[in-house]
Amino acid sequence: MSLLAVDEVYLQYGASPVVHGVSLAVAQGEVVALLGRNGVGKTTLARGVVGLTPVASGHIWINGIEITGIPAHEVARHGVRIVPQGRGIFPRLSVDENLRIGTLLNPAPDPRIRDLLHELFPVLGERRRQRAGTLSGGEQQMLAVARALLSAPKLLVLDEPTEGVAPVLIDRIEDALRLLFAEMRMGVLLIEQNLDFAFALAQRGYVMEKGQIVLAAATSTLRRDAEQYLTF
Amino acid sequence: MTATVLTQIVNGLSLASILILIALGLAVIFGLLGVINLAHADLFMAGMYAVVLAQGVTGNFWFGVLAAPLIVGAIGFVVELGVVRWLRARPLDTLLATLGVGIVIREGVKLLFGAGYRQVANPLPGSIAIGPVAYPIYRLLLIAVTASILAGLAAWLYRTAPGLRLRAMLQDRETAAAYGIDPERASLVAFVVGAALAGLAGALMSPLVTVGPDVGIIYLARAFMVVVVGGVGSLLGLVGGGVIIGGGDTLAGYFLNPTIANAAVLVLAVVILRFRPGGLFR
Amino acid sequence: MTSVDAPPDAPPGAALAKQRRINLGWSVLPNAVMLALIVAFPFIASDYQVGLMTQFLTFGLLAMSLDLLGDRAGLVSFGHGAWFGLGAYTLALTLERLPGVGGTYLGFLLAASVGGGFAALLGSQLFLGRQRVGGVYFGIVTLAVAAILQLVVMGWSSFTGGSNGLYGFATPELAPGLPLTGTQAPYGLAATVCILIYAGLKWALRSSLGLSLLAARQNSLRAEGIGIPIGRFQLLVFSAAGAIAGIAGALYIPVGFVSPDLFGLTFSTYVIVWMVLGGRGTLIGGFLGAIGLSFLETALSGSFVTLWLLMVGVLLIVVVLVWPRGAMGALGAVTRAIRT
Amino acid sequence: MAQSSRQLRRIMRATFDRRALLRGAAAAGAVPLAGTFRARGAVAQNTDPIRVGAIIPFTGLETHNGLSMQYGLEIATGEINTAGGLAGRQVEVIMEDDGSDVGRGVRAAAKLVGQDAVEFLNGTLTSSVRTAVFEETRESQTLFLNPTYYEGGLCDPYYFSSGATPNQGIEPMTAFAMENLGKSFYFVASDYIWGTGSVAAAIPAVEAGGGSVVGEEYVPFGTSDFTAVINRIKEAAPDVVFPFVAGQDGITFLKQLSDFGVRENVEICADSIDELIVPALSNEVAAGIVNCSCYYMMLENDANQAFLETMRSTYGDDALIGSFGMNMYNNMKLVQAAADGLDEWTKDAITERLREATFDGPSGPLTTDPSNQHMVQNAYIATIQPDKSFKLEETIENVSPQAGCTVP
Repeated sequence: MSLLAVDEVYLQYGASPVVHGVSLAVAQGEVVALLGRNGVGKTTLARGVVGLTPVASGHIWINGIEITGIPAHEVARHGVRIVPQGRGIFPRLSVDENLRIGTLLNPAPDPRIRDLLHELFPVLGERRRQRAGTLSGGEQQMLAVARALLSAPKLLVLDEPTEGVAPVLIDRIEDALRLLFAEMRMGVLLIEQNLDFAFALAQRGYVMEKGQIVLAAATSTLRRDAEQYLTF
Repeated sequence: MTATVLTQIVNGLSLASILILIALGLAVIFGLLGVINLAHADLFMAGMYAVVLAQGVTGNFWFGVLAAPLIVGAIGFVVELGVVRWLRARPLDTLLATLGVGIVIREGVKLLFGAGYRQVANPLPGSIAIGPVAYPIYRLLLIAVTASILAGLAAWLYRTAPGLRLRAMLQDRETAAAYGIDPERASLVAFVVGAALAGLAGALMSPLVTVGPDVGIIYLARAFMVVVVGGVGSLLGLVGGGVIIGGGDTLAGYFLNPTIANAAVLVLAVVILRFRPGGLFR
Repeated sequence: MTSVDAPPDAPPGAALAKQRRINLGWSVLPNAVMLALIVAFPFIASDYQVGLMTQFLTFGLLAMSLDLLGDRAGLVSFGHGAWFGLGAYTLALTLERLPGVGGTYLGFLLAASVGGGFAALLGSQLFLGRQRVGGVYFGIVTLAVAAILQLVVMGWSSFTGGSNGLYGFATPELAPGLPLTGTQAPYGLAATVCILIYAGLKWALRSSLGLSLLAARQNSLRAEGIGIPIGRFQLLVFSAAGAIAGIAGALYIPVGFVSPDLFGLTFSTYVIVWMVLGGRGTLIGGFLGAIGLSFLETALSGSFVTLWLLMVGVLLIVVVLVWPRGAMGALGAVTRAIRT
Repeated sequence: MAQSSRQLRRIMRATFDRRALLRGAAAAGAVPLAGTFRARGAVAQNTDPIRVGAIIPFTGLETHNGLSMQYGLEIATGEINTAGGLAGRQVEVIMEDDGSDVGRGVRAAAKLVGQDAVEFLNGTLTSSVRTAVFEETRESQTLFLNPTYYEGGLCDPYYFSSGATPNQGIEPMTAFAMENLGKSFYFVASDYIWGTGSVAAAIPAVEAGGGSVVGEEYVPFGTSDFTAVINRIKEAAPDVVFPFVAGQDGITFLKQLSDFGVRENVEICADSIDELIVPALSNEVAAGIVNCSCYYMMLENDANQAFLETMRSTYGDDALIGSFGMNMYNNMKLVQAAADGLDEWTKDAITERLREATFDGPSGPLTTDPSNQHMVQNAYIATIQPDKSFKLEETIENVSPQAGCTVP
């Protein structure tokens, strides 16, 4: 049984349909990439998975429990977290308070994870009293990731974690994520346009086009075949 | 002369604390939910009638002060669930609907209690000497109580998990929801707390003014000025707004005739809004 | 800070924009019925009712101007009654000094200019700055401005008559020998002005300027992006609404007195209630709301008093919640149902 | 409900019933209005009830007076109808709410006169509404009886007032105060016609009696904080504060005077604090206030006892009535006295007889002063006791009204 199972899901943005009958799965401990050009429905699908966009038809399961149609804050209780596009940090809360949001559902985070996060993202410790909005783009991304991981998710949805991040920092984030994914063994759905980044982390992936999955394969295959779908 | 100056300072402080107290509930609901609650004045009035009711049953003013936030908070609960919730992202509609809520509360109180005035006696008559000035005990107490409520509210907002949830929800509803914060519940909590504060303010003000169904209206415009002059969404702004309006009123009231003083403070508020629409303390 | 929120079932002014396409008979019919009713009213109603109707027509015009402001500029004024008061006082003060035909026309002209000019002055401060003052803040500013004007009128009694109001000024005269006394002449004037302003507004809103206004109102961000000066649009609409409110106030003068109550929060609240219950975004909705509710109130308040206000409150909540387009929206739904 | 549907039917009927030009006819000097309709069909309509229009503030600033005025009106109407009505016709009362607002007050008057064709108006409370309605009734020559004490200045052949003029309330009060409380006065008044008019009447009264005025001050409606005023009072150190602050502001003022300890050195006298107001005051605030009024519930006379008994059995033991409510009653009873022995009701006959009407009721003897058509009546000075009861200190009998004008 997979951790996340999406079955024939249709999603709409307002009145216009965006995702048409997508099915995919993520197993525990697996990093799965979701690739595709701008506007093919990746973010809408991610929002659908975490309950922020209502599912028009189809089903979504977490660990065999159907979560279709329940509100986001209850989906969160099933261990699903999202690092949304544009990071979704709370700019007027302090860095520390942002991290505390992560522990609302997991009041006693694993001290090992906590230490690891501090080690990987020392800047968050240095600036803990600062308003999160004053951090740089990359630092905000680190904060968003750290916040999500502190809550010990079973499924982590990462929506374009490299978007707007300086190239030097992208490498650091990539290294940190690899370490954390290995340590925490959760399922990850990684939405990316940065193919190198995605291929470095994911074991397999899906390619979307016009709201549908057009290719599903292991990373090695994707490296070879994805070109035709993913040239920008 | 020093006595006069001292009196004016205490007067200004007293009026500022009263205005802050009255505007608190409005500021909480405006700041946390972005909702202009035009029923605020009538929730405030309902707090006074809660005292009338509790005092009638128990004979004790302080029971009324305890009962008012509970009763008015309960009204807020109903209003949020029944009205405000359905008008999210339609601020002007919320404004209009809460205007209706205010009318219903006011006329409801008239039906229940009659249109006549009610009396609430000063529970702490007498004065305390501050240097050369004797000042009413109850007013001094109000300054202290307002300061404590402010401190309590700040602690709740900035030091507790529910406060954190509220502030997160205020900034980004969706991400907050994705982290397990129920935005509907947080909104409900914010509205009920705002309403309860309005009720508490009414209860505490009841010995100072005339208790009648139309009493709230007098304060509505003033409370708005305090909130927007200081800056919406910040307790510091609220304090600043209260001090500016209250101090301005006391100062103008000392030098000018009351009608002109009244107009002068309103003009000041409009000018501040014109040049700093976000408020002075943001 | 301009808050743009429309009732969810239809974008503002949509009815207007669509109307051109819809078969002509259906859009003309309600207007024709209204016109016929207004013309026929003095022949079927008692003098008392015609006198009352004259006042209510002025209220209707006031509500119409508030609707214009709300629909085309996204602004709700909580002190709109003050502009009505400005118009009424302007005409009364003019007639006090210059009785007769000249004073009448000068007074009406001044009433429109004072209403429009004051709105323009205030609007230039609120809308043209770096940060526009809009949404609820505009509401609060107008609330304060009305309160200030009321204090001025009450305080400056040598000029305005103070809390007493003004009485005994000369009767306005439309032409030598045609004074606005009795009930028929004031009614005729008020009705004519209302019809002309309504027709004029309808025409103006369908012009290219009106359509750009609509575009600006519907998507202020995008409009600003393509260089539509929203602040100037809001200023224009606010000035027009102020001028119309001023004219409405001047038309109130045949009642024979003016009082500072016109600047009060209660009166301004009533204007909002008329507009909302009548139906926002239709111009005619607020107009009919003012007339209908005022008549109902006059008929019922003697016996209901408290219950009447309670009902108004409940109705306000219900309409905003479930029928944001008010009575006109309901009427529209009914006509659509009949047609299909 | 029944009443409202009746009213609706009446409106429907009136819609198709063209009447003579209202104000146009009056302006042209035609026969007075309300009478016209009746007189025309007099023979056939002789048994129709006489309609009386009442203008009462049931909402707005003066809401708290509404019920008291309704009680007085209805009790009088009941008594009149039991006694056979006016000139053989029953009385039907139509009440309108003026919302304490001038525009609505005038509309109410227009409806009562123009649509309901009432024979006379009884009511109005705030001076602004009274003045506006007076302007209307003077033009339409409608009989109008005012129940409220006020600053005076309204005189017209068709206008009568049982409300006290300044010399019937303010002057006895200042005279009593100068004799018993002290000679220096501080006036605080609402910034409108009643407040300013009352102070204007009080100042010469104080000065004529050898007293001094150390301060006068006018506050806008809706004043809720009087600390600045109270400071000035403390600095001026008067013997007596005499407030003319209307509505709830007035009560707030008294509360705050007590809070700030002003009452320790300063006496308060008033002309507007009766049994209707004291429930809004705590015992500490109320005790010791001296007030002059033309009626109190505590007056010990048979008519008053009978009246209170009727009121309590009809409206409950908590029912209260103040001087405005009592004058609504008095106005009706004066009309009854005027109609006594009259075969046929006509406005001019009644008006003529009202000029000589007398009535000895709960508030003592009332006689019309024909020069200004206000009432010669008693003024009662009373002190509020620690338990908020009123103790009668002095009765000044049969004070002639000085309305500041005479009937043309």
